[in-house]
Amino acid sequence: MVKIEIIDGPIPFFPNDDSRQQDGAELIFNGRVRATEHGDAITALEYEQYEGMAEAELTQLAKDTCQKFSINDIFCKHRIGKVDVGETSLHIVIWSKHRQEGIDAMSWFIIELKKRVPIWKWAILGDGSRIPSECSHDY
Amino acid sequence: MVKIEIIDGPIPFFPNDDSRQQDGAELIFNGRVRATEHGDAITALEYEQYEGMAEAELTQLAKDTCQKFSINDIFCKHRIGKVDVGETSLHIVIWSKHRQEGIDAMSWFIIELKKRVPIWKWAILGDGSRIPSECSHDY
Amino acid sequence: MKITIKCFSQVKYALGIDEFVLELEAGTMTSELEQNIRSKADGKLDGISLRIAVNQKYIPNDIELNDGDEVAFIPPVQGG
Amino acid sequence: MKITIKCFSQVKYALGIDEFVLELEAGTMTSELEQNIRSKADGKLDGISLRIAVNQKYIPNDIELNDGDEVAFIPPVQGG
Repeated sequence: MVKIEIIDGPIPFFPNDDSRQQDGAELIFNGRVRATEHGDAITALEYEQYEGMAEAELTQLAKDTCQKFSINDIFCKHRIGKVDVGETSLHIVIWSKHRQEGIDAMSWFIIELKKRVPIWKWAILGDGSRIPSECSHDY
Repeated sequence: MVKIEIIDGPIPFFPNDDSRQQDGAELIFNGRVRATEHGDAITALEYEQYEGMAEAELTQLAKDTCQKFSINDIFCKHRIGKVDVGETSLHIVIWSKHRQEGIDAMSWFIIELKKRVPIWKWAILGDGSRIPSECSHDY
Repeated sequence: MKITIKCFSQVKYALGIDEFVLELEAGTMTSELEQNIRSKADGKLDGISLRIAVNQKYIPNDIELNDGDEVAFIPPVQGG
Repeated sequence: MKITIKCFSQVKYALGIDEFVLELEAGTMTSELEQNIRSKADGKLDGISLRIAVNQKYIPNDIELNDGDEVAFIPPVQGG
């Protein structure tokens, strides 16, 4: 099963669930905002999405991941809007019978997310200015 | 930094921490008890440890993992005693700057744990009997 | 025909706008629209690869646009 | 000399005991003690590989035991 959410505000993590019978491995990835982005100090990132398409692509990607790997479920929340340093922008949980499938699926899911899901980062600098991430300052 | 705990009873997960500045990737693994063990239905597993040595080996392994991989911190809790189906027996959190190092470290840590940390499983069957896991019934 | 252009990230930064509507001749191709957009950006999109989404789906090849289409020129994505 | 034997998992199951103390001759080697333990198990440990820990550390080679040592014959571990 696949569950996808795009959230404007802090991510409530998926709650603990002790009722699963066949999932020996639960793997969780939290992507967090670091205080430096390509060497520049930042105070926050602001995530922008292509509304509609971002969620559709993320849902399709989760389904593709379930097809490609022997996993049971994948849940994912991606935050948009301003995310302060230290906070979670991406929360993924994968359940599988054995851990190796879950690890491989997680790795692939994130690589693909970074290729195809239309979400972008703006860096918010110390002086409050806002630039597309990975652009140089003098752009 | 390394934090290791062996716990007789439900595992309290490490709490969320939004104060980290340089950890872009937080990877969490929860090993859970499945309802079948080598094809046999079970109601629970009972984990047995070599008291003292299990914690010492786990601590050394965590330190080895920090040496071998570019990660910042590794925290691990291993439960002993009776663990019902669905519950978490192993809880690991690894923080790293980038996700790939965290994924590689997690994978290696679990492989090594399963080689050297003196902890064993007893299967508790439907009739209440208790056998070392991976022993056949007629043993 | 009317085509809605959605702008994100570096495209938005270069053009200074979120979204706008262009009146185009019937039969206009996505590649022609891309040239149009790149020229509006006045060099600020040079060296930036853009994938094209029509009606919220990536298109693998150059296609003909239809009246009412929503088009986005997608700079390298950065989710995660 | 007195040696404490700790038993876990299949060793505990085979011998039916958690821990016991043996009185051994000075100079006894770990390999000799392993033979002693395996024979006590009456075939139940046949085919089960055992690593040896002395005073809670794995030993890579056969060593001479000392009075007061704690020895465990460690069947394949199963943490996780």
